[in-house]
Amino acid sequence: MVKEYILLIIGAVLVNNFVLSRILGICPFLGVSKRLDTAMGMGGAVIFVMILSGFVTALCDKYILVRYNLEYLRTILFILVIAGLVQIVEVLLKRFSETLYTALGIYLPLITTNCAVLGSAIICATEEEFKGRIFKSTVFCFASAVGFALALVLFSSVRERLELSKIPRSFQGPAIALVTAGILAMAFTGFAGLGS
Amino acid sequence: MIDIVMMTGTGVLLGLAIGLVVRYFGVPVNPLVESLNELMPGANCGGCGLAGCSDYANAMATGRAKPGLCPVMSAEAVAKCCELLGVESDTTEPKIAVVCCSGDDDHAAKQAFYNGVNDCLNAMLVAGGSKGCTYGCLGLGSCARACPFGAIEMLPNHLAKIHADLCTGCGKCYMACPRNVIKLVPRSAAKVHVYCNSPKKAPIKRTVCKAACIGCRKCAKTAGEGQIIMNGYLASINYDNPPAEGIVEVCPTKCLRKAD
Amino acid sequence: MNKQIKFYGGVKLDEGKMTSNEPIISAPLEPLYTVPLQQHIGAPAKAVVQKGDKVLRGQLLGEAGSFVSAPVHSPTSGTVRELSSCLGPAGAQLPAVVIESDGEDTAAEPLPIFANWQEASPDELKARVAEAGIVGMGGAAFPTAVKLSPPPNVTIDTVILNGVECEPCLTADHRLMLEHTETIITGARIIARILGVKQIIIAIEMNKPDALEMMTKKAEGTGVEVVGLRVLYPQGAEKQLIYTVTGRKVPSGKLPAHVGCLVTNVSSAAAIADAVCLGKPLYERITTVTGTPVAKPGNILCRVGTPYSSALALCGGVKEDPLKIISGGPMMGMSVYSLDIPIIKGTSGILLLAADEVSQYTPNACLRCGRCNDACPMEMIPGILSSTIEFHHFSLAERWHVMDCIECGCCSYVCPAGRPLVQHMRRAKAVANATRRAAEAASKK
Amino acid sequence: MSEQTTIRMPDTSKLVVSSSPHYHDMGSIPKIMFTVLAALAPAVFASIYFFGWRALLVLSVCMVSCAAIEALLCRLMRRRISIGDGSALVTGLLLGMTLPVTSPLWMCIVGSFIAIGLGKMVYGGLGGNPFNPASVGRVALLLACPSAMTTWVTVSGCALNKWVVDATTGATPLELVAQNQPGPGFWSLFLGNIGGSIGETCTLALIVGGVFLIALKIIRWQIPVFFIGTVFLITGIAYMVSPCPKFNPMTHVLSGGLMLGAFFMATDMVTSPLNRKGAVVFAIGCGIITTIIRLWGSYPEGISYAILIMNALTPLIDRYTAGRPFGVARKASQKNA
Repeated sequence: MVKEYILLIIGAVLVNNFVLSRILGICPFLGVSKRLDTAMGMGGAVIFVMILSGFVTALCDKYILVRYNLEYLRTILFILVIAGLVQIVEVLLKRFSETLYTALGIYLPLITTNCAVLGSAIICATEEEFKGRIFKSTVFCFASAVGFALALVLFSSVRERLELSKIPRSFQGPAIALVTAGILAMAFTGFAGLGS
Repeated sequence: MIDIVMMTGTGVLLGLAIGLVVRYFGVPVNPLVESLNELMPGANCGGCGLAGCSDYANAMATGRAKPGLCPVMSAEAVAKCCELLGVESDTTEPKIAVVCCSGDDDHAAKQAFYNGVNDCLNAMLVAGGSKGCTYGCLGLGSCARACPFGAIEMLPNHLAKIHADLCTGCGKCYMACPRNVIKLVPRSAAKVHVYCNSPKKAPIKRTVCKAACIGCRKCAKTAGEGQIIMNGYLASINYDNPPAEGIVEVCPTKCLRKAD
Repeated sequence: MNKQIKFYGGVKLDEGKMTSNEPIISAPLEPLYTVPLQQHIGAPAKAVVQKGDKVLRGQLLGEAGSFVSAPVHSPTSGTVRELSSCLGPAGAQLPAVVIESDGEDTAAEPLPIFANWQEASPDELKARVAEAGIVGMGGAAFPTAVKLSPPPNVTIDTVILNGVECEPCLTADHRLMLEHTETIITGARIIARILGVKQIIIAIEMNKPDALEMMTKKAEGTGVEVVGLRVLYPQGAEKQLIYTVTGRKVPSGKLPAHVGCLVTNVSSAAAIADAVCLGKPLYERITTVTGTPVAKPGNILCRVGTPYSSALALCGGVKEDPLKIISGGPMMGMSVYSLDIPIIKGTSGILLLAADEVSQYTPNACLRCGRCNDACPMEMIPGILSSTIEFHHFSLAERWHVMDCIECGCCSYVCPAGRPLVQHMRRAKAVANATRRAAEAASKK
Repeated sequence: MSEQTTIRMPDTSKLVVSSSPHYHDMGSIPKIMFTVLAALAPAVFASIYFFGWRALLVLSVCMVSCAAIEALLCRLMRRRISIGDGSALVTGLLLGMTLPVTSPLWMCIVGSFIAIGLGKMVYGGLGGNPFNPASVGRVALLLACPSAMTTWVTVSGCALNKWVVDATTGATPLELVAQNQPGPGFWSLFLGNIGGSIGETCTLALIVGGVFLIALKIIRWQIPVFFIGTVFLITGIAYMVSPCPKFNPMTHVLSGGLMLGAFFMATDMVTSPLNRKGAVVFAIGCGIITTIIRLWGSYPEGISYAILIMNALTPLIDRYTAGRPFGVARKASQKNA
C-alpha cells in the first residue's frame, strides 16, 4: 500500500514528469520561468490548484459522469469546474489572505487555462489505475504538480543563469528556453523504468 | 436530456457561486489604473522616474505622480490622462538629446590605449580613457546601449550620433553619459548646437582636439543679444532664444554646427 | 603571537621587490613643483596663496576645505607661478599650485616643537596632525586627523601600524622601517597618546626579516609590540590586517573604529613624529621607482610636486620602453599615460612594466572556474558579480554586497579568462554611489 | 652633467591604460584546456591498447568535427572563432570516449554537432552553457541510436596489432550486474580489460589523469571524491543488506563511465558549482542519481543523466551555498538573499 503510493509519486514526479515527459503545461513553463521566485510562486499555486481540482473533478467524475453515463461530457465539464473553482479561490484568497494572494494571485488566472490541470484530471478519470479512486487520484494530481513545480524551478534557475550568457540574437528568448527544456527532458529520460 | 440539464445546472450553479463570492468577498479594483495603463507607451524606459509604465500609471492614479512626466507620450495622451484624473493639463516641451562633442578619432588626440570593459564610465575611471580631452565623448557607446529607442548610433570613429527622428528625449542617454556630454534641449529650439563641452583655455583644448571651441567669441558677437552665451572659454546656445542657422558660418573650428 | 589567524583567500604573488636593499636617496631640488591641492580623499584644500607670492619651504599653500580634508604645504621656497590645474594619477584634472623654486630652499618658521610630547594634551597633538596635513600614506590618502577622531560612541583600544607593504615591487615602507625605525616608534606612541590607547602593534610581513628584527630591537621597552605576519596578498588591507592581528572582523560597511582598532601606515606614523617633534609638515615622502625597464631602481625621498619624470631620471631613466606606467603598486595602483604627473602624499611607488609583463584584459565570458571565489579575501563571488554587472543588473550586484569589495585585485589576478573583474566591481560601486546620491538629492527636494 | 644627456626617458605615446591589477598569474583558458587534454592522454593510450586503432579514429573524428563545427558556428554568428581555446577539442575527446569503438563515423559527427551546436554554441559559446556539452551529445545519441550506442565488443588484452578487436559483441560489466550476474575480476576492471565505451574502461589511466588535474588545481578534488564515494557508499549499503552481484560496490565504482564522468565530465568548471561547498553537494547529487538509475532504472548506466540533471541544479546550488562576505552579519545576508 505505502509502496504503491511511493512508486506512484516517484513515477509522477520523475519518470512521467508532466512537463518534461508528457509535455503538458508548457505555457506557464515557458512563461513564468524567467525568475526563480515567480517560478516558486507558480509552482506553489499549481500544487494548490491541482490538489483541489483533482479532488473535485474525481468527485464529479465518480458521482455524476459515471453514474449517469455522461463520460462524453467529461472534457467540457472539467473545464467548467476547474475554471469556476479557480475563480472562486482567487477571490477568496484576495479577501482572506493578502500575503498568499500576492504570492499566488497573479498566477491563478494563468492556471485556469493550464492544460496540466485538465490533463491530470482526465488522466485520473480515464486510466484504469485511478478510476473511481478519489484518494489515489488526488495523490497522483499532487505528485504531478510537484513534478511540474520541480521542472519549473529547475528550469527557472537555469534561465536566470542564461541571463548572464551572450546568447546569439536569433536564439534569445523562447528559442533558447525550448532548447534548454529539450536538454532537460533528455536528462529526465534517464529515470525511465524507475519504479516498475 | 439529462446531459443538457446537467451542464446547464453546473454552469448556473458555478455562476451563482462566483457571483455570490464576488458579491460578498470581492475586493474592488481601481478601473482608473487600467484605463491609464492603456494610454502608456509601454516602452518601460523609466524616463518618468518610476519603475516602468504600469508603475507610473499606478502612481498617477494614487496621486504620487503628475501626468506629463512621460517624455514619450503624445500630447493627446497626456491630455486624456489629465481628463481621466480630473486635473488640468500641463504640457511639457518635448526635448531632444544632443551630443556636444566633435572629438572623433580624426579630431581628438589619442593619449593612451585603453584596455578593459567596453563602457564609458569604466574607461573614465581608468586614467580618463584613451582620448586626451577630459570633457569629451569617450566613444565607447554606453549611451547607445542605454537608449531604449535605438536612436543613438556609434560612429566607427568613436563618437556618438543621435538620430533626431528616433530620439524621444527620455534622458536615458543623459543619465548614462559619465561626462555629461549629452544635453537635453527643447526640440523646437534645436537648430544649431555647439559641439564642444570643454571649458578649458583654447591652447589646452587645441592640443587635445582639433575640433574644439576655441572661445573666439565670433559667434557671440555675430549673433543677436543673448543668443549665444560665453561660459568662460566655451560658447553655449541660449535655447530660450536660439540664434539663426546662418550663424554657423562664422565658426572657425566648425564646432558650431547645424543640428545633424 | 604565533597562533596566527589566516584570512580567507588571498594570493601568493611574485614579490619583485628589487629595491629592498637600495638606501633612500634624497631627490635634488626641482626648478618647478606642481603641488596639487587635492592629495587626499575628501574635499580639495583651499588655496591661501596668490599668483606671484613668495613662499618658503613648509609654508601653508592650501588649508583644509572641509572636515574630511587636509592642508597642503610648500615643498620648497620660491614664487607661486600660477594657480592652475594638473593631471592627477586617476586621470582627472586636479587644482594645483605651481611653484618656481628659487634654489635657496629656505625653510619657513617651523611649527612650534613639542619638546616633551608625552606631556602635551591629546587635543594639541591631534591639532598638530591636522595642521601638518598628514594623510594615510599607503595609497588611499585618508586624512589621518579624521581617523584620529573616532565617533563618540566607540572606544579604540588597539593601534595597528601597517608595515606590511603587501604590494609587490614597493619597498618605500620597508626602507623607512630600516632607516627611520625610531621615528616610526615615536609616531606610534604619539598616536597611542592621542587616543589614550595602551596596545600598539606594528605589523610587518615576514618577507622583510631585517625590518622585523630592527623594529623588534628598537621597540624593546617602549610598550610597542612587533608582529611578523604570513606573506600573503592582501595582508596589508585594513580589514584583513585587523582580522589577522586581533581576530576581530570589521562589519560590512563599518570602519575599523567599530571594532576598536585604528590602522595607520608606518610612513604616516613617521610623518606624525616629524610633525610633533620637528614641527615639520608633510611635504615629502619616500617613493619607490621600480620595474624591469628602469635602469637603476631605487627608493627616493621626493618632495610633493616633483614630476614622475624627474624621479625616473634620478633612477637613470629606462633601459627599454615600458608598456604601462603605474602610480602605486601593481595590484592596486593606477595606470597613467604621462610622466608629467606630480608625486603626491599618497604616491608610494612608480612602477614601469615592460611589454612582456603586461597581460591584457580580454572580453572572454566567465568560465565559472571559481578561482576568484577561492582568492577573494572578502569571501565574495567576483565571477558571478562581474557577469551580473556586465549585463547591467546593478541592483542585484548591490544586493550581493558588491560595496564590500576592497578592489585588491586578487580575482582578476587569478582569472584564467582574463576578465577585468575589479573594473566591473568599480563600475557597480560607482553606479551604486550615483544612485544613492540621486536618491538623497530627491529626498531633500 | 654629461651623464644627464645619456638618460633615456620612456616613450609615453603608446602606453596602455587599464584598471588594476596590473599583474596576472598568466593562466589562460587554452592552458587549462590543453592540460585537460594532456590528462586524458593516458586513457586514450589505454583505449587504443585495448580496443585497437579504430578507437583513435573515432576519437579523432569527434575532435575534428567538434572543432570544425565550432568554427563554422562562430563564423555564422559573426563572432571571434574560438577554437583556439581548446574547449571544443576537450568536448570532442570526451564525447568520443563515451562512444563504443564500433560507432559509425556519421554518428560521431552528429553527436559532435549536438554537443557543440546545441550544448554550447546556442548558449553563446564557452562559459554560457548550463549543461556539459559532451554529456548532452552522449545522451542525445543514446536516445537516437540506442542499439549502436550499446554494441560492445569483447576485449582480451593487447589489441595494438588490430584495427578493431573482434566484432563479437559482449556485455559490459554493468549490464552483467544489472542482470545480477557476476562481473569480471578486480584487476580486469581496474586495468580496463573489459567491454565498454572507448575511454571509460581503464580506471588506472583515468585516475592518473584525474590526480594530475587535481594536483595542478584545475579541478576540485571534492567532485570526484564525493561522487565516487557516494556511489560506493550507497551500493555498499545495498550490498550489505542483500549481498548479490547486482549491488557489488567494487564493480559499480570501477566500471561504467564513473571514473571518466567523475574526473572529467562532472568537473567541467562551466557547469559545476562555484565553491567548494557547492561542489560537494553537486557531487553527492551526481552520485545519488547515478546509483538510483543504475540500481533501479531501466538503463544500466546513469552517469551522463546524473551529470545533466545536476548541471540543471547547479544555479540553485550556487545560490544556496554562496557564503556571506567577510564581515556581513548573518541576518543582513539572509534578508538580502
